[in-house]
Amino acid sequence: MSEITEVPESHGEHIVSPKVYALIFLALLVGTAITVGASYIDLGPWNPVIALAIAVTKATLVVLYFMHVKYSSKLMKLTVLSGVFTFLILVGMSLSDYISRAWGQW
Amino acid sequence: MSTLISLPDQSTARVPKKNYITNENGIMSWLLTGDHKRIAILYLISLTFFFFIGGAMAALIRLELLTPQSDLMASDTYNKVFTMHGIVMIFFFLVPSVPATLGNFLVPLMVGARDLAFPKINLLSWYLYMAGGCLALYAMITGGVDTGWTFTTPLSTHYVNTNVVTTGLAAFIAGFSSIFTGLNFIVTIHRMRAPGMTWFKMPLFLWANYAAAILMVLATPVVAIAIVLVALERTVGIGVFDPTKGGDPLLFQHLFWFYSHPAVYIMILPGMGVISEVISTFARKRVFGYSAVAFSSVAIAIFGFFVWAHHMFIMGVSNYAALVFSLLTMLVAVPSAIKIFNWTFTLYKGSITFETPMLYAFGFMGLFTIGGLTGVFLGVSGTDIHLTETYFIVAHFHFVMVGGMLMAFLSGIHFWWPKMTGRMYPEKISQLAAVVTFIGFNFTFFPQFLLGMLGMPRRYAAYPPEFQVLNVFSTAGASILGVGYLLPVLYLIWSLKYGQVAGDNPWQATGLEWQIQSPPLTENFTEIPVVTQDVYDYEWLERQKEHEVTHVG
Amino acid sequence: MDSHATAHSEAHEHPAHLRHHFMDAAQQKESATFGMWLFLLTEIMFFGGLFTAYLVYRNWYYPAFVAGSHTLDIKLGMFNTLLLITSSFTMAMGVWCSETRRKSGLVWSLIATIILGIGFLGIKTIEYKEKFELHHVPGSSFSAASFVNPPLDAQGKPKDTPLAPDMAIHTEVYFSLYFAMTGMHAVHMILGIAILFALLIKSAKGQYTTGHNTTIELFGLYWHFVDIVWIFLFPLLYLISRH
Amino acid sequence: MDHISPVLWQFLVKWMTTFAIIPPEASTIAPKMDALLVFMTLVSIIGLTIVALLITTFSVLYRKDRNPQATQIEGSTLLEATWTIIPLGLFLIMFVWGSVLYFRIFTPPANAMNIYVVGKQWMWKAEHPGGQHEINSLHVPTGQPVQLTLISQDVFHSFSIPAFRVKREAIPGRYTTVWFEATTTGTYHLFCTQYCGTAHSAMIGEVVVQTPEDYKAWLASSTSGVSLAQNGERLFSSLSCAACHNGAPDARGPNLANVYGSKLTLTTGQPVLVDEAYLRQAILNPSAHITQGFAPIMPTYQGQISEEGLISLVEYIKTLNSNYRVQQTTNTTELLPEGPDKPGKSSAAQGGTK
Ligand code: HEA
Ligand code: HEA
Ligand code: HEC
Ligand code: CUA
Ligand SMILES: [Cu+2]
Repeated sequence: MSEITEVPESHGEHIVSPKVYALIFLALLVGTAITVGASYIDLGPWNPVIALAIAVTKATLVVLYFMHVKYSSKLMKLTVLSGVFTFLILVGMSLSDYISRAWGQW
Repeated sequence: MSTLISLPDQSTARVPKKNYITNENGIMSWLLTGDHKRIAILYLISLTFFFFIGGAMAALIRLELLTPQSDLMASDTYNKVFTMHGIVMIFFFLVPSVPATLGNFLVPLMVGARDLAFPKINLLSWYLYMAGGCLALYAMITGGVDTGWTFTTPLSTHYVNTNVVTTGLAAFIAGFSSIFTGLNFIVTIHRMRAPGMTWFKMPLFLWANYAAAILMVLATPVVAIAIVLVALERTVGIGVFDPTKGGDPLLFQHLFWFYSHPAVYIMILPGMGVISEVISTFARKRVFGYSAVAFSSVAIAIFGFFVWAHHMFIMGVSNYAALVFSLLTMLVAVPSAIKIFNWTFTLYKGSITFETPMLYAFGFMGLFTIGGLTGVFLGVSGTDIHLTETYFIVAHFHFVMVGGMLMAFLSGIHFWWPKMTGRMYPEKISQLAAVVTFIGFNFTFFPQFLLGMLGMPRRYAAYPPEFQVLNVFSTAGASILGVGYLLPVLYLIWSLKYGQVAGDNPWQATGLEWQIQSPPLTENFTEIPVVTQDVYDYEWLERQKEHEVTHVG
Repeated sequence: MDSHATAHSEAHEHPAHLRHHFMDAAQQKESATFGMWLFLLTEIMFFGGLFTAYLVYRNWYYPAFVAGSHTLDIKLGMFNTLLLITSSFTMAMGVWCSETRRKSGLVWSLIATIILGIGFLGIKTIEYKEKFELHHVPGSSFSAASFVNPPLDAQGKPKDTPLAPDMAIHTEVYFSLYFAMTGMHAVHMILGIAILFALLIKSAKGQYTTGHNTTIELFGLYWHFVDIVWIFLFPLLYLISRH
Repeated sequence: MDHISPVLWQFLVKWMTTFAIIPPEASTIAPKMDALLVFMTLVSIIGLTIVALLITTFSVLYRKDRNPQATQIEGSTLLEATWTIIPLGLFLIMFVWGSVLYFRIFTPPANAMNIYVVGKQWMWKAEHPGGQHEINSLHVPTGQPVQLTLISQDVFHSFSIPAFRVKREAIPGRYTTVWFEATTTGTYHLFCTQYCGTAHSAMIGEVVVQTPEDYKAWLASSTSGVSLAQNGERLFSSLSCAACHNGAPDARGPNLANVYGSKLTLTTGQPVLVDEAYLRQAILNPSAHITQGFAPIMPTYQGQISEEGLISLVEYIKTLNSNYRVQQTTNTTELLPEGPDKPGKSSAAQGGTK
């Protein structure tokens, strides 16, 4: 049980070291550079895909390391995933209406 | 007829001196309380207030519809009245009804905790609710709003000049109140269960509230942003929903119903939780198919997210989208059917008594089944074309919301009243009220199905004369219904002072909350219980009683 | 009652920050983190509505979105991204400092975060101001003229491909979304900075470096979330068809 | 029956004599809709009866007086499966049946005659191809599929004819369609069923179903003398559309003859079918779909043509099946005394400089 004198580490909590933070920080900077760079190359329909892929990667890094989800319980991981899932439902199913509105017209 | 109620010897019984009500005195001790039970009471009082505001609006609606002409009020007044009726009833009564009163009161008791995880946020949620409610009333007094509770664009953004922004803000704030309640429930149920209280030992009331809480947390923000965009469109003139600027008014419908369909399950699920507890107690039996009922709550919550466009079948969504959403609507109806049948079979080989909560629960089962099945009429895209935007819808949602949820709410209030106050209400009168409500309800809303079939549109201040007869029935029924709702208020208040002392467990129910004193202590449990018995374990309860008797004797 | 030995006895001394209804500090902390995450889920869905709108209209009015996007200053946007990512890093360092009880480290991290955040808002203000001057703010003063007849560059050539008038008016949809999205994001930043000031004062007094650092951690989650939103907003709003 | 209040009695008599739970069936789709409704009602009544019977039986059999001791039962997988699968099956039948109906109602047949309906706060305006306008009423013949092309000038409205079992929302900025074939002559209700503001409940009218002969007579008697296409032709010249769409091989705009119903290829390589909605879009947002081989020079006419005007233009373009008519229009342009519309011209010039 908790005692005041106890250091919090002993709760089995993981402290992410500054080295990891710095590494992620660097990765984010690189990611930003790549997105900007990629946007200047004409890749046709792949441009937005790449931009989003990089953004998703960056966001995942932030969530996993800066926000400690990698070191958190299953419940926390599930929570994050369920948020992403509902978000995709909202976007995906709304768009399904827009995309299929023109169906049957050719 | 034999009853179940076992009250202590009234000549010696006392309501315990030390309890959460008497713990502290003074108005500030209530307004600044962190105690989930006191917050529940605050909610109960304010909800009742808003219910009667909404009810008064309903009375006006029904009076106006007594005659085909719009003679009691002009159509713009009528529009404001039903808009306010819808907004008050939905956002300020039904959405918070069971979760914020019974849920707040019972979730910690049932999981065996001393309070919800975040008492301050819980109190904040009540303040937000009150702020939203007062703002809505303010908007109503200073000119009202006439968009319908659905805020349909571009009507709400460009074509009315009533208090849309104020009312929207009110709904926005109330939404956050609901989010905080949901958040609190989820954390409490996940993290604060007493030792031994595994998921499958939880009462079904908790499962139902848990499922509803998921919806509150994940769906409410979407309507919040939709309302923000409407407000920006009205005030600043941005063009997201405005067709003249290239926006799509249907997009608002998508965002609005992404919340408001799950919201109907926010409204019904906690009520279903109540029904599970009540039926089990008065049948003295474990709920039939416990895990099926538990999982169907979660299934409703999850599938509830996939069906919102069934409110837009004729609004110009793509036919293919209509196909998919219609199919998914069929799927979401099934878990409700599972629940109904499981409750029915809980009665099988039970030992049934018919106290007031049970009567309301029976009312719920019948009326919700009708309401739910007519929901399927609307979910089938073909028949929806004929029935949509008519009184058939009005009847459908009053059957599920009033016949379903309101009945469940009253059932729950009667069931846990002795726990909340330590006193019993007069049983005979309350049974009468339950019956009156049931009869009045059917008189009010059943004719509306017929009106809808005949094509009478909703939100009409004036209607063709041939619809009058059924409307007169409906209005007559509403006055019976009004009496049915007034009665409980009267005798429940009466019982606070004159009711019989209830004792700890008047219904001999199994939940953790019944094993402590009523009304409970502020800290709920003097010692955090360790749960060893199964849920709805009536045999355990019997042994427990015997044990006590031998112990005392 | 069947309940015997409690998991937690009343006589036990509570740490000052442990609230009465939790059994122990671990439970309290876990609950708080979980609650914060649930709150962030609501935030995801809140922005979800805006992203849906964005995707719909971007598909409908792609040329208008391209033209609108080209009026944004990519350098400012990139710089702002840099500021925000850095602030996320400093915030993470702040959390680390409070975990390892480095008081001055925490204070300086928070100060850095505040400065970076304010810097971000400052640049945002410059960008907004330019939009006002160009009449690109949706509403009654909006004008799509500069998209039909784009300003000329030094050689007398139009800076950007001109849009047909009917497409040009749809840039208003782009700017509506631009302001709604970055505006909502900015509101979150402002709230965050306000909270940061409060945290700064308390941590200067020595709080959060005594082992009870939940508040800092939770705020960190919030701040990182705001950062993530921007990670998406930046490519979506600034980088449409830049080639 | 003297002791019953006379008013109440009157009501009851009135109700019993006119008692109906479904409106008259006056279209070919109505019996189909009703068949499904009856099926669903029957299933629902059976389902409800089963539930109610079970509850009552159990309540009687297992009330405490008769059965003082409950028997604890865990559940039954077999039963759970039964009441999952049977309702699901029934719901799926309803779904399939209903969806067939839905697609039928919202997919007009090719031979349908088209009537335009414009909704605005708070009236319905119907425009027949022959130029007959009516407000808050709609005349249709029996035995002829009628397609309604609906649009709203302001907010959502909903065009509902309960006797036909059809209903469709009129939405701002986009055409929606619905169709029916009336079978029984008579006068039926027409409602606006989407809440649209103050006088929503006054946005009602009647649908008059006539025999084809009567309908012809009505058409003849209420014509304004100018058909929609003729009116469109007038607009086509006054808005100087013919400046570009003159059908000449070197014209700046594409030839509009026979364009309706054809498949065009856009500059993006996408094929599109030209229907009413496409034509309307092409006039208001020309740059949204650029036809292959042409520059995006056509000016927008947004805000310059009313919905009725657009309908006329669309009808006119639909009737164009040879260049002859266009050339005529070009000629009439020169003959017209008042000359082309100012805004149309100036924006045309503006569009032309690029
Ligand atoms: C508590 C609120 C609540 C609940 C629980 C429901 C439940 C359901 N609702 Fe309802 N609904 C509303 C509140 C609610 N609704 C409101 C407020 C509106 C109107 C909003 C507005 O426009 O203002 C509305 C509108 C509405 C529409 C839109 C109509 C339209 O605008 O055109 C639709 C369409 O699909 C629908 C469908 C359903 C379905 C399929 C269910 C299902 O979940 C029901 C499932 C239940 C059952 C099916 C019953 C149990 C089944 C049995 C016992 C089986 C019987 C046995 C056999 C068949 C064998 N509802
Ligand atoms: C929880 C939700 C809820 C509840 C409980 C109710 C309760 C009732 N509702 Fe309501 N209703 C809605 C939610 C609800 N409604 C919604 C969402 C709409 C749609 C709004 C819209 O279209 O935008 C609607 C619309 C609606 C309409 C359709 C209006 C229209 O489309 O034109 C009608 C018509 O009959 C109606 C009637 C009633 C009646 C008779 C009751 C009765 O159950 C009420 C009984 C209660 C009382 C009668 C109160 C008793 C109190 C007294 C007697 C004291 C009175 C005090 C004074 C007069 C000072 N409601
Ligand atoms: C300045 C010349 C110009 C004027 C004036 C003009 N158009 Fe066009 N129109 C075009 C061009 C060029 C196209 C093909 C490119 C496109 O689709 O935008 C076109 C396309 C169309 C189309 C789509 C058919 C197709 O083949 O793509 C329709 C319909 C149309 N115009 C109708 C009209 C009407 C009606 C008017 C007057 C109200 C009008 N136009 C005035 C130049 C013009
Ligand atoms: Cu138009 Cu209602
Ligand atoms: Cu729904």
